[in-house]
Amino acid sequence: MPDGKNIFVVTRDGLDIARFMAEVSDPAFGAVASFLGTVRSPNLGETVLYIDYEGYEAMIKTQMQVMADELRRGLELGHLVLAHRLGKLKPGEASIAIVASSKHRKDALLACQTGIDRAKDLLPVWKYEVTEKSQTWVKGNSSASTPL
Amino acid sequence: MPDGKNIFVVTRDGLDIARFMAEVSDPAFGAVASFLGTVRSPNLGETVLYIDYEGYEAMIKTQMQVMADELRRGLELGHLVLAHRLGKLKPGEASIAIVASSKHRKDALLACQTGIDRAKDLLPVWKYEVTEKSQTWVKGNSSASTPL
Amino acid sequence: MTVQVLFFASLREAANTRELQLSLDAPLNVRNLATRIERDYKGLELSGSLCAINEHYVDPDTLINEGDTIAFFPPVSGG
Amino acid sequence: MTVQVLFFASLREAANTRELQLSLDAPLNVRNLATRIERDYKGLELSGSLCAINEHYVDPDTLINEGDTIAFFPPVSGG
Repeated sequence: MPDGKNIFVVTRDGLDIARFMAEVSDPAFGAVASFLGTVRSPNLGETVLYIDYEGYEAMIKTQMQVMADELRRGLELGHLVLAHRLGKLKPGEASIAIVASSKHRKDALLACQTGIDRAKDLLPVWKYEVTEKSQTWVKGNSSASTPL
Repeated sequence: MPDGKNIFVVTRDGLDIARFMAEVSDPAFGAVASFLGTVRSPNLGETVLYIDYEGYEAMIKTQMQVMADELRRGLELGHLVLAHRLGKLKPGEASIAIVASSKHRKDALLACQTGIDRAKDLLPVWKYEVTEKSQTWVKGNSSASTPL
Repeated sequence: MTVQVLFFASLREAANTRELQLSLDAPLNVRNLATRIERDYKGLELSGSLCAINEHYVDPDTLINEGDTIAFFPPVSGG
Repeated sequence: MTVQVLFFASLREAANTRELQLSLDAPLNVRNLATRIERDYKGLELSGSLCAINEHYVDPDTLINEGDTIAFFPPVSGG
């Protein structure tokens, strides 16, 4: 069985989910699971015009490595893609993608489930949401470290 | 919020996962999850040449409706694609796809997880596996009804 | 009554056909039908098989009705 | 010692800069540094913020070393 590879993507371009699935596909691993987070509108009853994602790019990649190491400790994974898009995204556009392959279906699915929870904890990204009525930094929530 | 739609696919052609993800994507639902099962090789130590999937096509669609109704009873889903390919598939090709959107990430992910388990129980499909050394009907396992 | 019987996978191979039309005397359940088929088609062993009537899974005690489509097949192995 | 300090999101807006170079007297921990920044940059409130040193999350008691890159930011809201 080939060694599993990690692919980390931080980009201002559209996330190409078909390419990510091709990257993790491998006859040695019979299961491929993916999770995509997309900009939702309406949100809390308001029509969203766009969300501007700000990120600390170097640290996003460092924390993606932390996430991948964590996921691989608990799960028997094949290949893994962790991707986050930054910049202005319109409703329906994908901001985050987690794509994993594994020999057994449980592992790839759990990588997506655990992965999205950890991404929301660990990746240094902040949403500035612009709706028809308001523009605000979305209140975050993270248990990554003790706040000041 | 729009009503969720179900799309059931039984085909001898390649499963177009990018199209399925586009079908379930909707600004009203911020999460999209997918599961793909692909032909694995080697399997149990033997190089697989192909798997020929036989199906009872009308019943597959009927049972996909049963699955979709079950999933929607337990989960708050947006759109749902259930797809199974039949015929001869080579290693790495996708035989089954489950793609779901939801407002909250948990629901789409659980639809994939529960969905693949139920698909393996309910969909009337049989694998004839041809390896370098042997050709056999893969032994199935289902709790769909009491056997004779 | 007349019913349609379908076989799949290894049962299709053993029956050497995918489909039969049978005339039966009611009342009859799935188990009775299986016994009759095994008597008429030597080498076709239905023990351990699953059964569906009109595309829904049924247990062996289920009664058969005029016009039903009854499928016998091995435990499924799809996905 | 010299360190680089980064701000993101609402803290970047409040600091009116993304980046500072600071000369500090060691030993100093993250909490001490935050207090000093709040004293020098009126209107920049770091209470409730998270801190990372060299791209790894740290708690407020963590000591700062020469050459560190220290980032302050609000709880993350990505995904």
